[in-house]
Amino acid sequence: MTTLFYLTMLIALLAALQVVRGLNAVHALLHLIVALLALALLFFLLGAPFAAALEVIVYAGAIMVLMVFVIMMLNQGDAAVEQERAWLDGASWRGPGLLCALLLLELGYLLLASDTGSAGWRPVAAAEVGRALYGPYLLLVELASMLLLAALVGAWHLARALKNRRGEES
Amino acid sequence: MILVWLLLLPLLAALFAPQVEHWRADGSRWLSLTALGLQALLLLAAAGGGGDWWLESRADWLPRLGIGWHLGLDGLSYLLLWLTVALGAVSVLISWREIRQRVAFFHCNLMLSVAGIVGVFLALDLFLFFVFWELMLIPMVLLIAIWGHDNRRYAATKFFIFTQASSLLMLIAILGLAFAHQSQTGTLSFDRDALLRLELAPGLAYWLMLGFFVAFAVKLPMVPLHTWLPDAHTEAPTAGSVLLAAILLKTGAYGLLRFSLPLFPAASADFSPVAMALGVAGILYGAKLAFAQDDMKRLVAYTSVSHMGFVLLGIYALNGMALQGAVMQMLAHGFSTAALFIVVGMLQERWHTRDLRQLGGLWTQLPRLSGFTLLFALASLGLPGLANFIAEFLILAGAFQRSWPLTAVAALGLVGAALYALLLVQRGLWGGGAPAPGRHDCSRREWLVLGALALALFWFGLHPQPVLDLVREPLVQLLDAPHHAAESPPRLPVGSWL
Amino acid sequence: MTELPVEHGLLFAAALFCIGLVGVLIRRNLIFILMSLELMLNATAFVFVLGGALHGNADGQVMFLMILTLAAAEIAVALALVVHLYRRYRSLDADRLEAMKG
Amino acid sequence: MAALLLWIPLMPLLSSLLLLLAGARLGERPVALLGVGSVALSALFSLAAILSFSASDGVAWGIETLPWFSALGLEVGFSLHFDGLSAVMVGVITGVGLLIHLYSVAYMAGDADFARFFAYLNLFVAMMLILVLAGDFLLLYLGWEGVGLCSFLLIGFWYRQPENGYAARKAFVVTRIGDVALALGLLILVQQFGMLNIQDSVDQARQLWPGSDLAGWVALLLLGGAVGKSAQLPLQTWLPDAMAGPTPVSALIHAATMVTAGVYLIARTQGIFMLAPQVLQLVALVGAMTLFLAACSALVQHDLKRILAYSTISQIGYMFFALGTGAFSAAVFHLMTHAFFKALLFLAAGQVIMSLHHEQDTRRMGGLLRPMPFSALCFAIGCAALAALPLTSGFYSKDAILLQAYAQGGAGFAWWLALAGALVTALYSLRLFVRLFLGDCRTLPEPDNRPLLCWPLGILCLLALFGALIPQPLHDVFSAAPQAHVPLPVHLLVLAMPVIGLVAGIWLLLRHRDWRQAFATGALARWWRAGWGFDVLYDWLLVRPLLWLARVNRRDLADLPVQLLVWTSRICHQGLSRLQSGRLRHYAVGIVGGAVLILAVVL
Repeated sequence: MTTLFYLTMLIALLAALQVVRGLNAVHALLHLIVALLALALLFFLLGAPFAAALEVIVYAGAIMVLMVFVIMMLNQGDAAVEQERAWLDGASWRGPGLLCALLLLELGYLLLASDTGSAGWRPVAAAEVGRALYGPYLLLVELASMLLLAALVGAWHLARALKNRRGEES
Repeated sequence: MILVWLLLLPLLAALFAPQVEHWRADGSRWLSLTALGLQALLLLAAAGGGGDWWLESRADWLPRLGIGWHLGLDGLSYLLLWLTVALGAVSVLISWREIRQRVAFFHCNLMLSVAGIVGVFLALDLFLFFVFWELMLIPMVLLIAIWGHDNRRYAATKFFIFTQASSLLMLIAILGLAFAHQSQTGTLSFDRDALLRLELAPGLAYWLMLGFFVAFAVKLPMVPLHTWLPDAHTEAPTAGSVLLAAILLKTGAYGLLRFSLPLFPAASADFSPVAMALGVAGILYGAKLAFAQDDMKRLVAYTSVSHMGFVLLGIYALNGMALQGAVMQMLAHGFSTAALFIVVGMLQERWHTRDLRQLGGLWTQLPRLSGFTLLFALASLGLPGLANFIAEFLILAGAFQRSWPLTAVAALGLVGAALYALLLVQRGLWGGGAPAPGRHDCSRREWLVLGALALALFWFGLHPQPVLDLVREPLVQLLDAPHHAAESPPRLPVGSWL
Repeated sequence: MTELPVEHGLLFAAALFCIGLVGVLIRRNLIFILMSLELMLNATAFVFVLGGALHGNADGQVMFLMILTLAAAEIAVALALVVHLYRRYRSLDADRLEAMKG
Repeated sequence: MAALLLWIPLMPLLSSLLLLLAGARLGERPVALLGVGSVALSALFSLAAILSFSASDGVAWGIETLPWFSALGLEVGFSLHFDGLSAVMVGVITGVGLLIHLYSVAYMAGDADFARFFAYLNLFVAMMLILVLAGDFLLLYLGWEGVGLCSFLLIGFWYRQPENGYAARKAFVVTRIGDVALALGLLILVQQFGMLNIQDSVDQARQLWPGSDLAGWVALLLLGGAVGKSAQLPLQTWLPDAMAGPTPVSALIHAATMVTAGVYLIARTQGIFMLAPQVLQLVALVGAMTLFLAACSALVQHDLKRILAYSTISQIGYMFFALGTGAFSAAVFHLMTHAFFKALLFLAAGQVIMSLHHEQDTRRMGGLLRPMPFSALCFAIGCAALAALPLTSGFYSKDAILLQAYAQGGAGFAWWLALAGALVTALYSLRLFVRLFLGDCRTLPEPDNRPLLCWPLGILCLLALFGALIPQPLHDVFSAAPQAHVPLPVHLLVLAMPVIGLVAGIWLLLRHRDWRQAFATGALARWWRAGWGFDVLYDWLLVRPLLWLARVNRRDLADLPVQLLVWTSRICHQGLSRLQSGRLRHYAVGIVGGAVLILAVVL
């Protein structure tokens, strides 16, 4: 069981690296989906089936699909790949890379230093999550819905402006 | 009740100026004049009264913070209020033709500034005093910034920053005082009478006094802090510079007399040699700079630095005669410098230049205006028979008793005054080169204004008694507070010399 | 499941987060920046779920749910903006957007 | 009788105010009438006052007209005081003033600013009368400064030429330095006595100050004021330049009245000076040195009016010398006679200049004896009185000074200097007369003998000759000077000095033409002509540094710190704004860097 755990973690990390190093937008996106699925599996292994399901359905399903739509719509084609390669020369890796490695070290040191016992570990079924959602966190759910509504309106408004613009341009 | 109306009138005038301007072309000018006229009437009604304060108006404003609405009128503020009303009217009169655009807003600012000044002269609650102190500043900055001459922005911002920075120091000092009062008597209070009864530790008193002194010293241009004055004056419209020179400078001196000296008697006594030295430096430095200027208005501006140096010398000589001389000088300087600014304004109106190099030989073209300029130059020179002489003589006599070497150096200021005044006459009025001819001499309105100021100078020169009596009572009261530092003022220590 | 050491999980999440961060800092193409952003979001979500699972209560997953909605909302608006920018600047270069200069 | 006293200064004052306000509209005739009339009336009143004063056997009376102001610790009133000294001064001022007013009606006829001239002249007479009649030091100071103002206005009367303006300013500023000294003297009196009444202060000084050196200080400062106004040694450079004004002005102000104000001040405060013997000696020394210095300068001047100016300085030097040696009455006596003959000389010079079409350089004059006999006569009498030849008023007054000085102080350095001065005076007065009236005629004069010119000159001639006979009611004003016996040889020497000078002059004239030529162009003559180099000294010592300082500091160095502040804030602004590059990724890196730092700190 734990080897499976470590294996998926490794896959997720590699996929993430590919996303970052990817030149072609679509390939990077696919790698991202792979990483998300690996994460979903991890959730399942951690005993959070509800989260895993959501991850697959909402995240990998809906959001990534949206990304695909946008990338297709912008259809930059091969020119973009060359440009990416130009942008991604070795020099630009060093600065931020060093910074993030430093950050990783600090996080790692912090995490190792603190002793987190694994007492009381048990899988949490979807029902319990449901009860929590509509119990103490009812307000949170309402807020989340408000957030989604706002995002919807925002995106719609931007799109509408886009429609007029396209009308003018073409 | 009169005091409250004294404040309300200019505020109302400021409020309704746009409205009235809407109805009639020069409506706001007449509105300002009527407001000032009514104020004069109120002052007449308030004349004469015994006791500490002739009139008092007291009310609670923020009792929890110990801030009260406390106005008081006595001889000193009565005199300065008359000066404010008189010169406010003069500045409205002379801007009749000069201010063309946005007349209503101009008069609104003018009246707001007058209201601020009236408030400053009446306020007896330190917090209220600070409110009015700020109120009078903003409209004046606007006056300079909007209706000024070429680089008015620079002058307005410089004036604003100088005054604002120093008044913040004063605010700290006021708060220090209030908290000191709270620590001693448990109640927080900003009222002047309460704070008068406070015994402060010498060190603390010294610093608080310095806080007040710096704010008033910037306003009364003391030498190191005076550099805002020439710019503010040269760029201000005539009415603005009259108001600025004649009254705003006096608020600094008034502040010293009303707050700095009584609240910190011992500290002021210790500080007096330094302040007198700075005053003398002001006299000589101002005279030297006035002597070097080409721009006529800058020259006159520096003369007021020199005259206010005399006032500072007089105030910190800490004896009755010098204080009376200082108040007299405030009055005389108000008239003579305002008159000189009006003359410069008139010349600018006619030839659109203030440069002495181009303004020579005016006597041939404008004999009457040149006659007036000569008279006002002689007044600022301190010619006996005019008001400035009485003031300067009293100041020198008073200061002489405190420290005679300083007074001897200050007396050299008289020679400096002779230099710049006669230079103004020589380069402006005499000499050969005359600017473009064909300008009319004094119009009736101008003649009226200049004649009134000349008459005032002669009147207070030959009969200054009413002013001296008016001011005697408050100054004696001010001096009663324990004043003399350890040693009494040195009699003439001549023995050691010969 | 119990013997799964928590530290490794957290380390994993940290690593994932840093990779996402590198992506955001380096890439100049807006799309890639958004994708890296998604990675960072998921890393945090993972920590929440791990924490919830660790202590055995549902809060972890509730928080995960919140992050989910947040990500959805954010990506929707972000993509709309990206399309807009593309329309206007004809390119997806993040450095083109320097109108707010000094 | 007291009210009469008030009217003496008031008449000219009122007429000058009237002329100032409405002068331009009146024609020349009414202006002349008003100007001369007011001075005539004032002369009449003063004559009446003098007569009633001497009738009431010299009892001094003063009137407290109305209080000027009373501050905390100082009471001052417009009080007037009339005693023997004031009688003499008032007589001289109004008498000579009237004659000069008459003369200037003709002299200034046709000038555009006729009214303004008479306004200033009347104002001057009024201020001088106030100065002389003042019973209070502050009122005296008012007159003192007023007189200085009028001299400024009158010197710069023809204001179109800038150099006149410069001369006027120089006169006012130099006298103002003296006035500052006088003011400081008054301040000491205010500090010590709390009041400024002249008589009371002098009496108090006599009682309270016999030992202390306060009297020395006050006397020194009063001397400073007197030296400024009477153009004595340190501050004498302004008088020769003051000749830029019209000639009647030079006659009235710079010969007869204003320059004697210093002498009057010292005479008036005699009580204080007596308490300070060293200062008295200083006065004598100043007088003697000025006397000799001015006489030598007058010997080599070319400009006619400058010769008379330097001679005035020299004669006033005599008065100071007399005051210094205690011969107060002799000084005042000389003051009166000097006023007569110097006014005569100046007015005659005015007539000569006008008839030579405003030519003032004596080198281009000469041979005027035949065409202008009357001027020649006036000049002859004037020069005789100036040189103190026997039977002229100058003789009695100058010899009285020399003799009383010898009686008081013996033959000190100052006395010998005075004697030498008398010799040089005779020389330059002879030179003046010869230069003008003998020799060949270089410019053709067209004589201008209008009656208004000649009558005043005639009267002044009589006064110059018989002025010494006018009795001076001074016996009670000054403490009687001990009449020590003066040995006969000294008497003879003093009497003979002018005659010796005359003979020497004639001898030099006839025989040593080449020696005189060489001397006239020599370095010494040039140095003397420039007033012993005082002008150049002051120019380098005071004027140039001040001008340099003014030029350097025109932009007001005190403004520097403020400008510095503005400059630094601008620099910081530019630096910071470069940070905001607008690039998204830079900000992101900034955030992450910050995070890393914070974590590093937290660890």
